[in-house]
Amino acid sequence: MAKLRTEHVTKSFDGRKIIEDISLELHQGELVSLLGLSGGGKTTLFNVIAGVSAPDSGRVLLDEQEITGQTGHVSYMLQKDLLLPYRTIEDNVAIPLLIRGMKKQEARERAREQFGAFGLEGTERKYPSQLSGGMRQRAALLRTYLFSSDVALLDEPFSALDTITKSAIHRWYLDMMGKLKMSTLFITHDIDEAILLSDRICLLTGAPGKITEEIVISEKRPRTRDFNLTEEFLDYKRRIIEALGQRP
Amino acid sequence: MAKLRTEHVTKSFDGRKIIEDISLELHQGELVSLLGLSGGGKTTLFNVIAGVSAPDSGRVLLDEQEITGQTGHVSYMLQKDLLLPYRTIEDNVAIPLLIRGMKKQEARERAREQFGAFGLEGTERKYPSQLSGGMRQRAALLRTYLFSSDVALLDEPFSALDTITKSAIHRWYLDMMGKLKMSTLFITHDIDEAILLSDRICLLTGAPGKITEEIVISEKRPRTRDFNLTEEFLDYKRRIIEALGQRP
Amino acid sequence: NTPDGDGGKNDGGKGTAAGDGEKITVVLDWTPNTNHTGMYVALEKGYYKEAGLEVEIMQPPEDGASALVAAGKAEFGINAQDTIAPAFAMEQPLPVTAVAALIQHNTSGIISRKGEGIDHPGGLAGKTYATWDNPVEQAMIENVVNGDGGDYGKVNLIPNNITDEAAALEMNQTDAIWVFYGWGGISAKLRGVETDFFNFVDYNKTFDYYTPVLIANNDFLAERPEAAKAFLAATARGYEDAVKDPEEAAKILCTADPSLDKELVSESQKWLADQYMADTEQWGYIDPARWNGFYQWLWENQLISVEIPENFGFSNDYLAK
Amino acid sequence: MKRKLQSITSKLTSASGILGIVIVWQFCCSMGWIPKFMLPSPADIIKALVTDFPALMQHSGITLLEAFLGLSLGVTVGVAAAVLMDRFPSVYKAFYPLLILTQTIPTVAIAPVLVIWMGYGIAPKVTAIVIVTFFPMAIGLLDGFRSADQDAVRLLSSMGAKRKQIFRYIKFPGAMGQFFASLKICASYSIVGAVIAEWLGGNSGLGVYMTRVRKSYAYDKMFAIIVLISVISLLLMKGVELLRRRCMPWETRE
Amino acid sequence: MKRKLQSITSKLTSASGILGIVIVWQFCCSMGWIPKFMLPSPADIIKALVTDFPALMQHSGITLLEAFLGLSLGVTVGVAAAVLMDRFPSVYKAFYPLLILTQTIPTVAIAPVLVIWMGYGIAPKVTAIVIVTFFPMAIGLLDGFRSADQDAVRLLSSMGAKRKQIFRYIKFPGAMGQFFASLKICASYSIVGAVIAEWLGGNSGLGVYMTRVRKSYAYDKMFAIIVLISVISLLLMKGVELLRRRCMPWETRE
Ligand SMILES: Nc1ncnc2c1ncn2[C@@H]1O[C@H](COP(=O)(O)OP(=O)(O)OP(=O)(O)O)[C@@H](O)[C@H]1O
Ligand SMILES: Nc1ncnc2c1ncn2[C@@H]1O[C@H](COP(=O)(O)OP(=O)(O)OP(=O)(O)O)[C@@H](O)[C@H]1O
Ligand SMILES: O=C([O-])O
Ligand SMILES: [Mg+2]
Ligand SMILES: [Mg+2]
Repeated sequence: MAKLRTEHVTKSFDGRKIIEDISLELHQGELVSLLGLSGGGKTTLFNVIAGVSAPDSGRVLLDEQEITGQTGHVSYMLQKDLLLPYRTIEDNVAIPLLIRGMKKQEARERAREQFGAFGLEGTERKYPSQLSGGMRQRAALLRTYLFSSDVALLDEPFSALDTITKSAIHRWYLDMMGKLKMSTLFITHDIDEAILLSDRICLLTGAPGKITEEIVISEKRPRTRDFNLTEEFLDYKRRIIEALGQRP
Repeated sequence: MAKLRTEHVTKSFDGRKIIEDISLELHQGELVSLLGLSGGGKTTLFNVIAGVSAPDSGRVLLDEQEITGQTGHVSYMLQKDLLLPYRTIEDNVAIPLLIRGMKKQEARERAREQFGAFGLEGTERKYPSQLSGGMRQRAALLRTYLFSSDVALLDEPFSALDTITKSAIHRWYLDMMGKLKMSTLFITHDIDEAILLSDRICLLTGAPGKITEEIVISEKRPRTRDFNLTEEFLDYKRRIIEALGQRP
Repeated sequence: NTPDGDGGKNDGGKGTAAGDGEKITVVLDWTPNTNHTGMYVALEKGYYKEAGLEVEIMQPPEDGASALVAAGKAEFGINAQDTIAPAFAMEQPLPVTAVAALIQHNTSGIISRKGEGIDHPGGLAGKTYATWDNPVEQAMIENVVNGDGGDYGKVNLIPNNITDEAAALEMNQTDAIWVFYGWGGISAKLRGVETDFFNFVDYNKTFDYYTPVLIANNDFLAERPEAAKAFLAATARGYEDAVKDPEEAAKILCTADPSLDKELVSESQKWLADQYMADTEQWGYIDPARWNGFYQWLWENQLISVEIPENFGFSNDYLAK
Repeated sequence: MKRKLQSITSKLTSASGILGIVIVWQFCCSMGWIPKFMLPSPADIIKALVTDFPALMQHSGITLLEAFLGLSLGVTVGVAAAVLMDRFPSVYKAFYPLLILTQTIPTVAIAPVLVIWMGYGIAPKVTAIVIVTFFPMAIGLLDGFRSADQDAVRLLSSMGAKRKQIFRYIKFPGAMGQFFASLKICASYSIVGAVIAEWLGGNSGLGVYMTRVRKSYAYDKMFAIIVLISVISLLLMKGVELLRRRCMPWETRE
Repeated sequence: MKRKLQSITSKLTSASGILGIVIVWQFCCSMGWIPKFMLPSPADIIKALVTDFPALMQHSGITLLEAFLGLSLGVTVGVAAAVLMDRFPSVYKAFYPLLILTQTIPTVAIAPVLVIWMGYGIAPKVTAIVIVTFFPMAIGLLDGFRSADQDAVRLLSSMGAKRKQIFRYIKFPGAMGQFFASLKICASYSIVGAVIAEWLGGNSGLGVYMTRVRKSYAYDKMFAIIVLISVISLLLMKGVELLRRRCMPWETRE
């Protein structure tokens, strides 16, 4: 039984099909990456899954229950950070807790506990305009984490982070996923990152975009830095680059 | 003679020093990358160089003329795309031409000629909200390109691009730099990208941030994909990761 | 504690036990002035209270008191026979009745700069007159001008929004303007502006209509005739006192409204002392012949669209005998 | 077909608020609960509108002219004030208090003074309208200018944009929403302002006519004038809305 | 030291506009170019302010009370209207035209009708102020709500935020700038509105007193009242500004 499933999802803008017939499965505890060219329709698909945009046709199912067009079921970190300029960082990241009805003080405290893990110590009382790009991205990730649904959609969550910060956050994220038995679907342009983190990688290519290939990464986790240098890793990478480079 | 030079630049926010004593040189035709941890002060330094933010102390010189606090001398692509929501993409990217006094029609035409090279065909009349994240980033780059000063500051210009699009743009950019004898200072978190593109890589580390290491990449350009796999490349990479990972 | 125009509110201090007396509200036709003195005297000297009434005097909205009185928001109001005519000349007239004349004769007329030939109506021809754009007003001017051998067609009419007649004349804003002599005329004199003046009544007896008059709400009159009578009786006492002692009356008015020019009030009061009751013994009496005569004239000159029946719109029944 | 039905339903909803009130009002009047001098019935008002039509049209002309002149001038002055105050901090400092001051003075109070200064023609009326309209425009626009995205301003100035260009590319388009919101308010104030100004006196115009019918206790005619004023204002505001749609295409895109 | 000097210079600039006008005005009056009944001199006005102080204070009380009640109610009604119209599209459709309509009706024209309905006392005055203040508030706020960042709305709704929460976390704080801009306008309108409403009659209040002194040719006193009204409005608006700073700390940070 799939945790999350899309069935034949199609979506157009201004009469032009952006994605077509996307059927995808995400199992319990799995981390699946979505790779594809810029402008290929990855964000569009996420919007449909999160329920903030309605598909032209097709369905989205969570635990085999239809949730097409419904919001509030999955954690969603958008490509833009969308921190609210008039709230401090702690109040920004506490929003999902407040939405779930938690008291303001308690929500703030819960949020504050996590600032360390995200390398955001000291920014609790700052406003978003006072943070660096990577710090904002981490704040947005922390906000998504606090929503704590057991399915997460992450749209390029680590793109503004340096290698060091990124691998720290990777470790923390995989750890947390394991503990909380979460499933994650995520978009990245960093192929290394995708191979390092994913159970499976889906390639979204063509116009309109379709899932043209699915690559299972069998190496078990946690994958060390040395995995990067193995022939196996380079094979995956070559295969992906080739597939992405092919115009349909 | 350096094309661009900073001398002992220091900048604080709210009484906290963010960068300290940054002295940096960029020579004619050179591409220099700035690598550092997220929140380390890279964007802050760029703002000082571009003249949109005044340093606490230190100077910025272009062709040995002081330009500290002056704007309009260098092309600057900010980390946020900052496309104006009320202008179509063509009108957004044409802004630097309009600022230089070009007629509206001519500016539009000049801008349109470049849409192909940036993979933005068909988006001329769209509004920014109708573009994908990577497309917006490319539009912002195109806008920076059209400003066509011979010194460019690029703040994470390719972070939202997939590998394929990214290498196409890399090729195009190096080509153009050569033709126009441009010099570029750029910020990235992608170490591979930095090694592939740079003449030199400066590491900005510590708090407050200082230039703690400078690595010259001697391999001549254009560097093929195979360079990625050489022992030399991996050496550079290891060295950088190590330097970044060290807390001062 | 001094009584003043803002009395209602400050009355508490004067010991009018609230709920004691019957509440009566009077809406003026203008800011407090010497036409109203009798009511302020009655208020100050406690005549109303003696009559078991709790009276409050109100300044009116710009367009006057009649609608308010008709709507029952005030028991009494002040208006004039000419301006209220359209309210009577309707299929459903406003439910109000004139119950007392505050001044016996029409003391209004035309004031102008001295020596410009407007000391008689005919002199208006070729001159500028500031009009309220009121058909009755204009018909009266036409009547007296033409009757005096002038040509009304040659009077140059300009809109009137003048509050300071003397200044307007001095500044040549207009050559002539309508005033109540007892206020506007006296004011000009006191300020040393040399003027000519003529009275309408001197050129046409029909124009000796009643202005100003106290009007009352019809339902109030029907339901509480005793209160109406008590009010008019107390008011009459006030006016009688003002006739007898203008100096004291002037002082009472000035205390009621401290913004008034004391000298003007004093002079006006002295002049009006002879006018309040003039040739009648009974304060407030309305002569049916004069009342009907003026309305007849309006009807004949097509100044109203519905004829006002004889003896309609006024009553002497509530006056003290 | 379905779409057409929807659009009709939508229009009915729009009309329902006003229609509901009119029906209740007519009912109360017909039942004799409200005497005519308190509030004439909608039917009476419509009758007055029809019979009085020629007079109303004649008086509308001058009022519309005044409103148009006053609005144009008021908006121009308001925009100019906002632009200058945004451009020169010292102008802002010196004139902002003055701007606020003009608004704290009851227009109707100084209106008679205007007549004394300017006479009975169109000038004092236009001036009064300018006074009531320029303030919402200046304040609204200034607010719009000041809320410009500072990062975008920084970007453009990094390109060497002059103040004028930053104004043109960022501040002005960014404040357009505010501009039209203010223009809507000003349009409605201009008509109301013209009518009130005409109470100062004059020979024609809806305000003059209104005073006249009020003094003759013709309440049905008075309300007919009010209805006419409302209709004119509504049309003007509708016009502003259409203009806004045309000038801000990016707003309707999404 | 240098800072103090700067602050003094800055204050002088602020005052310069008004001061300049006052000086020119006084000069023209002293030279006898402007007769007193056209415009009393600043000195006369100040004298009147001083001598008339007790009366002014007494009349201010009731006017302030009316303004306060009217403003509170008007703002409440305006906010409620904006919130409801933003929340329920059908309410928007049914009431937006009505809202616009109320604004196209000259308040001063229906004010007398208000007195006829509600009698003397504070009710018709408060109602008139409510009518003039709720419109700028409702329109301004609605505009603020509607310009909320749709992407942020989408994000929060992806978290399952209810409309109420989207309102609370995005629309409301996002519209606060607009709210305070409107509140500033409303604050000034409430005082002016109270004075005009008092012309409907009554026996105390600055409007009643103003009518009285105007009709007794006391122009210096009349202008003293106007000055007092301006001062009160300015103080109110200053208060709104302070409140805005307190409520929107992120604005002053950068
Ligand atoms: N306007 C500001 N007010 C206060 N602090 C600021 C402001 N701008 C930046 N900072 C602080 O300065 C530090 C450096 O920020 P900067 O944006 O230069 O980092 P960066 O190196 O560009 O990071 P990233 O790689 O994440 O973009 C951060 O700690 C940030 O919080
Ligand atoms: N609101 C919209 N209106 C019109 N077109 C849109 C809209 N949103 C997205 N598009 C178009 O849909 C296509 C796919 O966009 P999408 O954002 O899904 O791409 P993406 O795969 O996420 O790209 P990136 O990697 O650059 O973020 C693009 O061509 C874009 O122009
Ligand atoms: O009766 C008057 O026309 O003043
Ligand atoms: Mg995307
Ligand atoms: Mg940065």
